[in-house]
Amino acid sequence: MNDMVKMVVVLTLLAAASGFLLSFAEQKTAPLIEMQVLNNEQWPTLQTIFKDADNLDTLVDQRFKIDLGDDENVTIFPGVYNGEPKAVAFEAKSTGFGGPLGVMVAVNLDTDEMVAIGVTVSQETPGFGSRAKDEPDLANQFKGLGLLQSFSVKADGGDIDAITGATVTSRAVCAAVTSAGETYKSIKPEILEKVKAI
Amino acid sequence: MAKTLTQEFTKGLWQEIPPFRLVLGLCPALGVTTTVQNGVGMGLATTFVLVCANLLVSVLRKVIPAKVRIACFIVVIATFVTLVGMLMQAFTYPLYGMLGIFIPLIVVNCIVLGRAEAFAYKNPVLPSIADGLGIGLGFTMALGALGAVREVIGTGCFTVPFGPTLTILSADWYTPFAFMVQAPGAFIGLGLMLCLMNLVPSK
Amino acid sequence: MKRRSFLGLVKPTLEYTTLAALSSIPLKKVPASKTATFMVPGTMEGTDLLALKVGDEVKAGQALAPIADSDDYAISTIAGKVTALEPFTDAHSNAFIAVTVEAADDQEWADSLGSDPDLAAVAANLQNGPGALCLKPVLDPETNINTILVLGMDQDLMTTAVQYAVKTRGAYLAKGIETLKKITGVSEIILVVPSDLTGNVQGCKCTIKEVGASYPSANPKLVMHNIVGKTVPAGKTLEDMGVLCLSAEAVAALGESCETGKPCVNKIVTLVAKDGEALNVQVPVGTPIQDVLDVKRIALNDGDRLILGGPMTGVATYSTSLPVLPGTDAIMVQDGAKLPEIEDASCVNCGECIKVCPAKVPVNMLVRFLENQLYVDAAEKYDLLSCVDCGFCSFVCPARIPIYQYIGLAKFELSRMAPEAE
Amino acid sequence: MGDIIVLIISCIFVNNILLAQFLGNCPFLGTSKKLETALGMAMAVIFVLVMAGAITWIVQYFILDKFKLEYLQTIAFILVIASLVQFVEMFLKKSIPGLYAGLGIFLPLITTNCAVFGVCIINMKEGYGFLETLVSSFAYAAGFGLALILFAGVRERIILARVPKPLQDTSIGLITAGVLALAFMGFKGMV
Amino acid sequence: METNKKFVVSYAPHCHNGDRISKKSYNMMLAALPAVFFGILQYGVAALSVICLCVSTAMAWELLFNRIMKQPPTIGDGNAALTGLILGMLMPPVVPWWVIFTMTFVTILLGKVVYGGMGGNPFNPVVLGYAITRLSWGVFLDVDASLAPGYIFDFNMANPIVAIKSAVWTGAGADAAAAFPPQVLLLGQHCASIGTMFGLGLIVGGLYLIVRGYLRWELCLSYLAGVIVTAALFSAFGPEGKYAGAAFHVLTGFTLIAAFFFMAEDSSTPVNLIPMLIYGIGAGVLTVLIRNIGAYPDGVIYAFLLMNILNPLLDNIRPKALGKVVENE
Repeated sequence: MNDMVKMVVVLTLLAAASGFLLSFAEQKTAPLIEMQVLNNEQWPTLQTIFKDADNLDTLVDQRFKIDLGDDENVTIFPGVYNGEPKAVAFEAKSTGFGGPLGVMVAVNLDTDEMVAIGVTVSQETPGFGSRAKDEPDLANQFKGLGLLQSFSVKADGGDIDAITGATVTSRAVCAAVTSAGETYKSIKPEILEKVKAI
Repeated sequence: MAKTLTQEFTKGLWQEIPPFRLVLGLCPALGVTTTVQNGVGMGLATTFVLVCANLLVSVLRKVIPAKVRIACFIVVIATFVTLVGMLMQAFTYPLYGMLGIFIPLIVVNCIVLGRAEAFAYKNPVLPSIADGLGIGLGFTMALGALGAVREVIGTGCFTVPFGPTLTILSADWYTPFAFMVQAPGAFIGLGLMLCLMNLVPSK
Repeated sequence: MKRRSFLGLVKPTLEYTTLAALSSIPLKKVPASKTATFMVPGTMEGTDLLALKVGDEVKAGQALAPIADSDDYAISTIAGKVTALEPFTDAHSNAFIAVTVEAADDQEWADSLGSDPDLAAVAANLQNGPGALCLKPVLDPETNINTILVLGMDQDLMTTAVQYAVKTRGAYLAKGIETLKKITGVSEIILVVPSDLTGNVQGCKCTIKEVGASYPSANPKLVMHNIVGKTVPAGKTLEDMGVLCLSAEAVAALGESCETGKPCVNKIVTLVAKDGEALNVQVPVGTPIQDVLDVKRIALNDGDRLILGGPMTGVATYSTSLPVLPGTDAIMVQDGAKLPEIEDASCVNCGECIKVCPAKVPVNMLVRFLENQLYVDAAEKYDLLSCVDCGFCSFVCPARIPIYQYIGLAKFELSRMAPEAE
Repeated sequence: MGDIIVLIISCIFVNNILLAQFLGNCPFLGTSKKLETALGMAMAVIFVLVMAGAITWIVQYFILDKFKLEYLQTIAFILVIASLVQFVEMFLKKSIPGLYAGLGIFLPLITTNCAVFGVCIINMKEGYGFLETLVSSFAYAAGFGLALILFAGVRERIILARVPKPLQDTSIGLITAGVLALAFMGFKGMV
Repeated sequence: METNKKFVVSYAPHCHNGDRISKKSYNMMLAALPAVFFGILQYGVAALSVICLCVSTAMAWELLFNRIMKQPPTIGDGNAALTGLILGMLMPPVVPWWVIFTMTFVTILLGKVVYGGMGGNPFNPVVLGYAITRLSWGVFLDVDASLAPGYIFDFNMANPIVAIKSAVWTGAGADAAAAFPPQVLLLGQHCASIGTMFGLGLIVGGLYLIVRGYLRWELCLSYLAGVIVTAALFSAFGPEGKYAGAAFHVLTGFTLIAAFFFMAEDSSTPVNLIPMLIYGIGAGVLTVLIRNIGAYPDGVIYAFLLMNILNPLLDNIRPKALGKVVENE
């Protein structure tokens, strides 16, 4: 019986200590991690797609979140052109060849046309799918197209030229942009409201 | 029988170097060694967990009842794995991104649990740390070596851990043998390295 | 020998040599030799007192039993004086005592058999006669023999000795079968002969069946399976099923012995020369092989091969002074320059052996296990014991693996292991 | 329904847990020398993984997410799996001794089988619903079992071949596993 | 019992049908000649040098490994040369020398040597070596890319199997296949690798092998049947005009060389009837599946690797041996 008590006590104490340690660590690292994510995943892309924006240096700080329901939310980065918050960028995800693939879509709030897109996270096969991130051919095709439609590669009957040898990745990008359009449609009023504050 | 601290430390670097001599920890060895940096990073993360877990298990070895020791080990290991995951996210985020699921998977790495059970639970603190450090660094070396072979042959480049990527084999005359950085290349590369290690005597 | 045919689409076959094809071959009689040697099972080690000594006088037809209190003996086919007693080990590691008898001028016969012998007398006198008539299982109360299978067909290629006996000694065969029925009390006797000899055995009062002409359909286990319709379980013998298998030549010898009252000692042997030309000779059991070879003036050189038995299952031997044994159906010599070589290659999995194996043994897998000395696994999983020892797999193997030798070794090792396990 | 089938094919073949994601290699090499052990391990993994998938899903969505404890995922999951294995072992021993005789020796190995833990994490990462989690757990485990059994078949034969000494055992096992991974790449793009 | 002569004492049987491994190798090379000759005629001296380099380097590597492992040379059995020749047949007319060097090295090392030489290999060495090389240096093994500089023919210069792949995605596979009628494919009036251009030559060679018994008809026919039936099902029940028909699939890509030459590799193929049929049909089905819905233009290589893996399990399906005791447990 004594053994039993000891076992329970030791395990409980260990688990409690572990819980405390981890919650402490979590509190300390959470803000650091958020900044890391921003800096590593979204910032490089934001830099390219908003390279002409006035607020390039401050747009990360100007970001805001919009609730999508179901505990999901999306972070919106506003881009200011000529003093006006004309465009916003946000990220949409889909699945590519080797895992998740994120696409940052910048959209003009007046015309609903895409300003630019850029691939954020990609674990695609080196040399094939990863070209989606490095080579601008695919992303450039979206420039100026209206966001509120669905996209697909030519092989599937759409208008987008796939990257040679990386059809799956190209499709994933199309899917991500299409889903970005759907998100955009549902949250546009909120975005407009929020950007007014800037 | 009693070994010096140095012996406890150095045995992990050659005689019992995982995964070559101790065939354990194959998953990370296969999964993350597409570059040297990934291999070394994974190895260091494992070393951190190994040393901390060995330390704590050794300190608590008289308190932990034998019947629930495995559960206790797992709690200890899982705590440090979570911790190392958080630290890596906070400070070396790109590396964390590359290693992905393999960081939480350190918790089921047989090397860590194996050392806790086979060594730390039976030995005093200092030898346990030496053992953990030795095995961990040996694992790091092995992963780094495998990463180097795969990266150099497969891409022609060499990523200095936490440093720049150097081009070893120039694209002018070398077309990378991309097979090596793909999944099958991992298995075959490790298999052939294991064969080479078998040709070298362990002592 | 038959080469691989151009058409490899169909399963390769080997045809038995039949007498029909060789009808012109006359039977040559080998004169009685000066010395004869008889093999008695047993070892001389640890036996100080041999019941037989050098210098003992023996009569023709007398039992030679060198070890006292033993059932093992051989029947001397000549009268004379024992000149040597030597240990001998055969290719299957069985120990024998070789008893050499020098012929006396006067060939006196022991009075042993009589015209109306009983089972014990026949068993005692004919087991070393031509064809080795072994009736021990009938005497053994533990085996319940209910069928006797008389094989009127040679089991190996190029051999026609048994067929010759069936063809020329049909009357003795009929008499032998009748005697067998009487002395053993077994009513079910099946005589198996090739199709061209069915006419020669019409006088036999038993079931007569035809055997196919392609090798190895005369193998006893295959005869049981294909002709009698009973399958011998793997690892069991015909005796375990209550079937006694006898050579037709032995049964004919029994018939002759009953007629003459003294044991028949003359064996028919097919002699195959280097060029493949064959002839049947009649020779007393125990005669040195050299005497038989002299009939055709066959000269052997270094590196040649001397085989007791046929080309598929015969045993290569090293000396021409060895005797003709009761079971020696053929003596074959091969030119050393033309021997097919054996290689230490690993199985290439071509499947030729699978095509030809009459017992459907997965030879391709079996040989891998045997090569790794995993005999128990080989027997349990890969049907080692189903093998009927025909040697066909080795004959067709393009990698030239000595499969038949592997199998023989494996069976030997297993039989050695079995008592240890108990 | 179509999605489910795609998910199954993806988990078994295209993203095979062993050959494409490198998880569970220690038991893969350890229990593949004989076909019978491979079968036992495959069954044990399927059995445990489906249960672990379901329970970790519940733990994730009803405990961790609810109380904002996502950072305890690793520790929670491994404890769930370890105690599940213990529980299954005791339950089988008492209630279904026949099954226990077959799976018993493999159950303790499963705690440190990273395929089990990995699949649970992947399920959460992909954000699968409960049904999808069940299907994906089963399919991943089936993929593990399939690869293991196929590999064991090949390996039984390799053991009999004249493999050069330094390559024997694990080394040739890894090389052969590499060819398996290569072959499974043939399924790429099928979903 | 003495004799002064020394006879050869060996185990039975004392005769042999004279067959040997090298005979099969040389017969297979003979059977490959029509297709190879035609390829060299079409593509010229470049193709000849590719073939020669493949054969010679394969033999050289084998010899080198024999030396390293201190074994007697095994190139005499012709298997290395045959492996090299078949690899050469899969090559486009122009391939850099170092690709061939590496490819034959990988083929001999991973295909044969690590498994202890011929017979031990669970995978078809040619298929394995080609798959690894294709994965790394696919562009050098691509017929279209290889033909682009310097070759001009008066027929359709696209590699059919590649041309149809992109057409299938747009739903026009059948139309694309119509550009390559069977007679064109049979008579080598299309672009393909050196040894797979001349369909008729491969068929003639294959029939020779079947007649000689060096290739099991069960394997060959079941494979072709698998391809034909699957392709026919796809074109019949798939979207209208999306998938090419059976004849196209049989006569393009590596189908024919696989049916007649890959299948004749013994070590990786089954030996019993039912396993042979399953093996062939399985490989055929997978071939067309990968071509029609997979990521690669030609599925033959992966289909064979996958079936090689299945082979040891298939081989357990076998007829009951004589007198085998079935335990009732």
